[in-house]
Amino acid sequence: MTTSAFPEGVKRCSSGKFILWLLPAFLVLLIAAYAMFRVWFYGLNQTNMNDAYGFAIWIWADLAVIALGGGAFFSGFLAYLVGVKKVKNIINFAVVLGVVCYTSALILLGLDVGQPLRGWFIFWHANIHSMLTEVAFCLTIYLGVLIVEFIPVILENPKIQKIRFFHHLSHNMHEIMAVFAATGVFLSFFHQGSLGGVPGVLYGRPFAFREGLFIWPWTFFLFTWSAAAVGPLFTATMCRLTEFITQKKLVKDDVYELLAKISGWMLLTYIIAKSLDTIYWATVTAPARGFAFMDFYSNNPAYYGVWILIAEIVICGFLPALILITQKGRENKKLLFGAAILAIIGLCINRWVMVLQVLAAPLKPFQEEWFVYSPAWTEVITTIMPIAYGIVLISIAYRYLPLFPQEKELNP
Amino acid sequence: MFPFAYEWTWYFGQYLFMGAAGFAISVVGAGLTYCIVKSIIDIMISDDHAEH
Amino acid sequence: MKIDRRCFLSLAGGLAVGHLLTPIPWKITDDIAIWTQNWPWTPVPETGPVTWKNTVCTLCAGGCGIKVRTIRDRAIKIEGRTDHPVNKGSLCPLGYASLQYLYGPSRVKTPMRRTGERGSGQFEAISWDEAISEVSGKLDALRKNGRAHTLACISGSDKGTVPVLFKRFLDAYGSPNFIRTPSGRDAHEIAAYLAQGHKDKNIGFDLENATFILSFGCGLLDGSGAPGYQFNAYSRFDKGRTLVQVEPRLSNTAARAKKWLPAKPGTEGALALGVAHVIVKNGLYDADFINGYAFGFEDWTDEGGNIHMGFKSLVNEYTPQKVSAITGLDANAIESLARDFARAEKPVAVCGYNECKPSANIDKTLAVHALNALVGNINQAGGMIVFADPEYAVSEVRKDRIATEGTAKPRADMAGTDRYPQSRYLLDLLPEVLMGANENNLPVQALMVTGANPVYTTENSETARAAFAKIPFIVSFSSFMDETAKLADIILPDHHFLEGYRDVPAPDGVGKAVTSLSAPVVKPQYDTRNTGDVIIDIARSLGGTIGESFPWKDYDTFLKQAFKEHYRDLSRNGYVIHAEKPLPWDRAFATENGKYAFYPTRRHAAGTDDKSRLPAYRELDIPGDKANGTLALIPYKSPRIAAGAVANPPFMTKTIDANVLKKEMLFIQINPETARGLNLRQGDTAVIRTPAGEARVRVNLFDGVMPGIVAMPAGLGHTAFSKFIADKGVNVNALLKPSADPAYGLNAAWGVRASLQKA
Amino acid sequence: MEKLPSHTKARHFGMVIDLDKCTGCASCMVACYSENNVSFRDEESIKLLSINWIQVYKITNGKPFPDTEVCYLPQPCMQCDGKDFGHPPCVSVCPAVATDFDTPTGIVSQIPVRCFGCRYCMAACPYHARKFNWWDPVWPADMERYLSPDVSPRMRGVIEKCTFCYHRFQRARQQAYYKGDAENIKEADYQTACTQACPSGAITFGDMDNPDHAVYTLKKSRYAFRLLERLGTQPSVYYLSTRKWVHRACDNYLEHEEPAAFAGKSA
Repeated sequence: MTTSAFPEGVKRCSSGKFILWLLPAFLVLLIAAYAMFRVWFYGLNQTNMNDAYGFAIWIWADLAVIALGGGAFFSGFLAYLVGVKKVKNIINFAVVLGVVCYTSALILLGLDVGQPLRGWFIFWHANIHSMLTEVAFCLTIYLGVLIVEFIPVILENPKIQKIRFFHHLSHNMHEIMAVFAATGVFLSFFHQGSLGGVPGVLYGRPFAFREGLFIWPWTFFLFTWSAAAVGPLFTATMCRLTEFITQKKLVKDDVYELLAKISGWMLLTYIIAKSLDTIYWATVTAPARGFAFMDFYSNNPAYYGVWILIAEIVICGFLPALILITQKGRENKKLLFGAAILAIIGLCINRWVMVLQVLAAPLKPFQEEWFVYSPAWTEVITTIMPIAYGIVLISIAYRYLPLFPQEKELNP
Repeated sequence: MFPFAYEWTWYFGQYLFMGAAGFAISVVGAGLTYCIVKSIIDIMISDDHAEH
Repeated sequence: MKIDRRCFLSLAGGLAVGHLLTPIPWKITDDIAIWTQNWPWTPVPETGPVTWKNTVCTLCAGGCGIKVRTIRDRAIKIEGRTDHPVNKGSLCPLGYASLQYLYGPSRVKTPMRRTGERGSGQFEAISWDEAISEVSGKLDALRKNGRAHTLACISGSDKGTVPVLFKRFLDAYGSPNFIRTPSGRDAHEIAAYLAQGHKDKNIGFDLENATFILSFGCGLLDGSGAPGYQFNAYSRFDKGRTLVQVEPRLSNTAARAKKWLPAKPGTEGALALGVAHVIVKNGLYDADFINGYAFGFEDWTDEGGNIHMGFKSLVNEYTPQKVSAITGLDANAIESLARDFARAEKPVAVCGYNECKPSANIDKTLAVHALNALVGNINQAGGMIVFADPEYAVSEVRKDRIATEGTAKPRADMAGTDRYPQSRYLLDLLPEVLMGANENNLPVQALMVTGANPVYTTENSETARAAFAKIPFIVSFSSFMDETAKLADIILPDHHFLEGYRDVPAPDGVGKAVTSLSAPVVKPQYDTRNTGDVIIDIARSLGGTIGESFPWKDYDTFLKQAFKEHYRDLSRNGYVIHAEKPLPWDRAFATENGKYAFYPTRRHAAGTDDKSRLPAYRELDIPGDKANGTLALIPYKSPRIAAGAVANPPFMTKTIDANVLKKEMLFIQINPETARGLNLRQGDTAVIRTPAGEARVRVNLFDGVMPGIVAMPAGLGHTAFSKFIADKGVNVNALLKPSADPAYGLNAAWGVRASLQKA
Repeated sequence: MEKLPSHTKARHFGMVIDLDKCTGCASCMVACYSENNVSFRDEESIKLLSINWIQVYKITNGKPFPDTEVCYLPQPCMQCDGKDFGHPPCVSVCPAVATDFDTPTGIVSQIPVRCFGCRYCMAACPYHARKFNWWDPVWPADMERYLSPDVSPRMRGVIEKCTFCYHRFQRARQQAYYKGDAENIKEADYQTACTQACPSGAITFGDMDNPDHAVYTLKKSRYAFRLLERLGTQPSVYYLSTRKWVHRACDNYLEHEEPAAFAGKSA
């Protein structure tokens, strides 16, 4: 009997249908590849970035996908270190999602630097004082860890399992997964944090600058905390989306509810901390530099003014947090995932504000105008690319790997 | 990254940072090596079983 | 062992992993990084021994001494020469950027002959022999046809040996039509003639020693005139020295002035008279000068017994109140200005030379000269200085019959004719004359252009372009592909000033009798020749008396001979001061009675009464009718935009603010109040219309512009040179229109009526 | 950052720019382009893509005609000392040590060949003093011939900025060494290109710790201030102006606050 390439006991669609499904994603990847070629070959003049917007949509996307990919480390932390068994039902998916997010982030970073061919100077000539160095080291090593976490999942493909070495290897790796997960948590803590440190240490930019603890500004901790809070929600939402697309139940509801409960409390504590941080910044940090709170929210050409802050903290912060910490909110799946989506949007707004609005705000009083930027097509398509790439990788992983231990049971 | 790069300074932060990075790499590397070696041993043990 | 798929994959995997253990990938990574640090298309400048060479910048008439850092025949950097008497180290951005012209894309690299349509910019390279024989062939034919007088030469200056060679050439050839491009010098020359009896002398202002500079619209710090000299004088401004700027727009000069007096444009003369009124009324004038060395201050009686009005009586009516009503300035401000001016140790009033648009208003210029006379600050340190250029040791030109007849003919631009007897050059009138004539009796059949770019700089430039295009044969001596060269039939490219010798006469407005020498710093980069040599060659190949008039081996020989004993100092120091002290008052004036004429008896006036001779204030109407043009367009000079014959080099264009030029659109400046009335907002696109033309512009709101005024930067809107300046913005000259002074023919308009409409 | 080697004399170079003297002529900008091989393109009007090591801004007092006043503000890299003398905003963020604070001179260096173009320093600098090479530099016609061998042309994809003409300091030090007294660098021996170029003498440059240098006294003027001083960047560039509105325009103040030079006075 020939072994099926599919995981044992599950049904998968026909190859034709599968390829058809992947086609649009491949198309996006193709255009993105062309955009990448243009950027690498002709240089960053192919983007709409400028000397005011040295960081633009790519860096925002980087920060956002890394934060959302934080689901992997936090689920790993819960599953392997805290020992929350239920989380193991979604951990494989979280790892795949993490791989997608982190590789995308690295590709975007590779696009974003002016001299990618000597990008490795960040390691070789590392300046350990730079938050970006910390990001680069932790990010790269953590991606390694993620791949190490992903390997045993790959090895569980029935065809690969037939090879005895891989069979043993996957078993052995599962055995010591906690060690990898712990390292991952350690690395993630630092790179999620140092991504927050990236804007937070900019004491020339009063909109971003925050006081902090030792060398770490408060944004360091806020970023880690928010990634840990929203990451699992993103994992859950993506999982739900996979269920919707495959028209199958893949994970039991109690897993979602558990994740939602943990995330809800994390989110609530985060948003309280964020509010306190904002109040302190608005009343102490910024005024000490001659800025009134509303200076940062007036005359903005994007017209959103202070609403962006309200959206981030109230609508996409407190509101989903309050929904998620109540049992009724979690039991109603529409409310649960509605809240999750709000929280994800809130996180993206936060990263947006901490990257783009920081650069948009005028600094010199004689330069009253905000800096305006709209991304070029090359930037937009490469920013969309991770989605297409995610669709491809997750689809393949789902098709060939036993991502969901409960799938067989839920779909007899 | 290494003391022979000229921007290196003999400074506590360098040890801390590079030490932490090295530690993380070592842990992951050691873990991987352990898994691979153990898998090879496992194969050899199960082969022994098969022979007897 | 059978090589199956599994074995193959293992092998490949093993190789991939094993490869990482070798130095190969790491070496490649490193090499790629090193490659990015040494990209072959990123230049690596060659090093070598450094030398500094002194010379003089001639990109404008400012005559700044410069030193050039050179490495192996490469000019690397230009800096101001601190030991040069004109600029003492100060240098404008154009000077700093002039290396970009030496090596830049707008250089004409060989002699060229037009091949395409006129103005199409299509040329073929030809040899120097071919070019010279073609030019002399054409000129010879013209002369033989009895039309020698229809050769004209337009030159940026009539001073210095090269313009002198051109004048000499026209003399020997038989044409009166040597034409200097219009400048502030025109009005000063006439005022100096009328008040002091001088012809062809320089009027300068000793800004370095003046303690109170009252500037009637001079762009002293706007990069016009002699920028290095002016900037340097300003740099020595310590406490107790004052600059007052009269101008309708808050220019760079006005911004740095102690006081900015935004008088209505065209009323500066009235202000000068108002100041004179206060000075006279309060007896603050220099009685010594007035009583001993002046004429026509008091009322006077002529030989026929007729009583004439004196300057004192004239200014009597210009009370501060009246002047306030004319100029829009506060009466008290005028009163205190006059007192401060008269009481200052070394007050000097300046006008004309470096205004962006030198309106040749004779009344204003006479009034300003009179102010200096009133305070006795003529030919004094810190005052208005009159001095002559050194005389060149040149033999008489030899003229044959054609030459004698031709030079006696009336000039094509009507200067010196009965209509405008006291004017010397009237280029502004030429386009209309040319447009009015038919092809056959066009008064200019051949045109030589040197050191000028009249197709761009002449007001109403589109008409000028069409008029010049009618001339059958145009020869340009430009080093650069400027608008005029682009229109020419033959281009005989001159060296860049860093490649050849050239004397640099005292810049207009500088209160020093200094001549400098521009000397080669690098070898000629291209197949260009010194224009002096070329004109000698053309004369030689024409032969006859023309050839005989040019007996020198080459230009350098001529230069040496012309300067006689001065040449040694000139070549050793790079400059020579040929008159240390200006003439004292008893010898200073060449009028009939040897006195300074407050009443210019010689004035060729439209009327016969006293007031038409005296510098009374006359309201001047500018071109255009008030009904359609409710606004007035004035050009303004920015120190970051070269507005003369030479366009901006790339470096200067790089310094232009984004609210002056953005992409291809130029911004006009208007007052926010004016904008409200026109429903215009910052950055809006609008169409400006004047009697000369219309253009699309963008709007920059600036409180420093007088309401009702539209200020447009001069020097943009080029159509030639290179892509670094061409097709950027609008040429303000295309919108301006000259308006001739009835007695002198000079362009007296300070602006043009304009309308502005949202696009 | 590090301790000074014992044989090196500590200097602290700085600049004082008299805003009441600057005419906005841009000679400093052009001299700087020329001195430092700054590249240019045919389109330079988008200022956020234009490389300028020193940029002259035009600011107005906002009053209507005829009370309007204009001030020109030349702004090079501020060569910030930063926090604790040695941590300018840009230096501590550079991941690859492509920019550093030079303790013996107080100058913030920039090594384009080390820089890999992450632009973090650009985001960190509140003065927009750091410029990115969005394009490969191209010198048209024969313009490569005027390039100075003292300053390497930069390649695409890296940051560049004002270095206070550090190569001139090196040259001055070398000459002093040849003369036998390596530490004896006089004020006139080391001047930046923009200082020399300023035709109206608005810029003064020198060692701010040396009482013989003009900047030593000038920066102590009551009317001296620094751009965005309240951010704590500790710039080495001082400005002078007797006009209160200029002070107000160069830093951020809450409504009730007054610039230091005018505090407690109604000027």
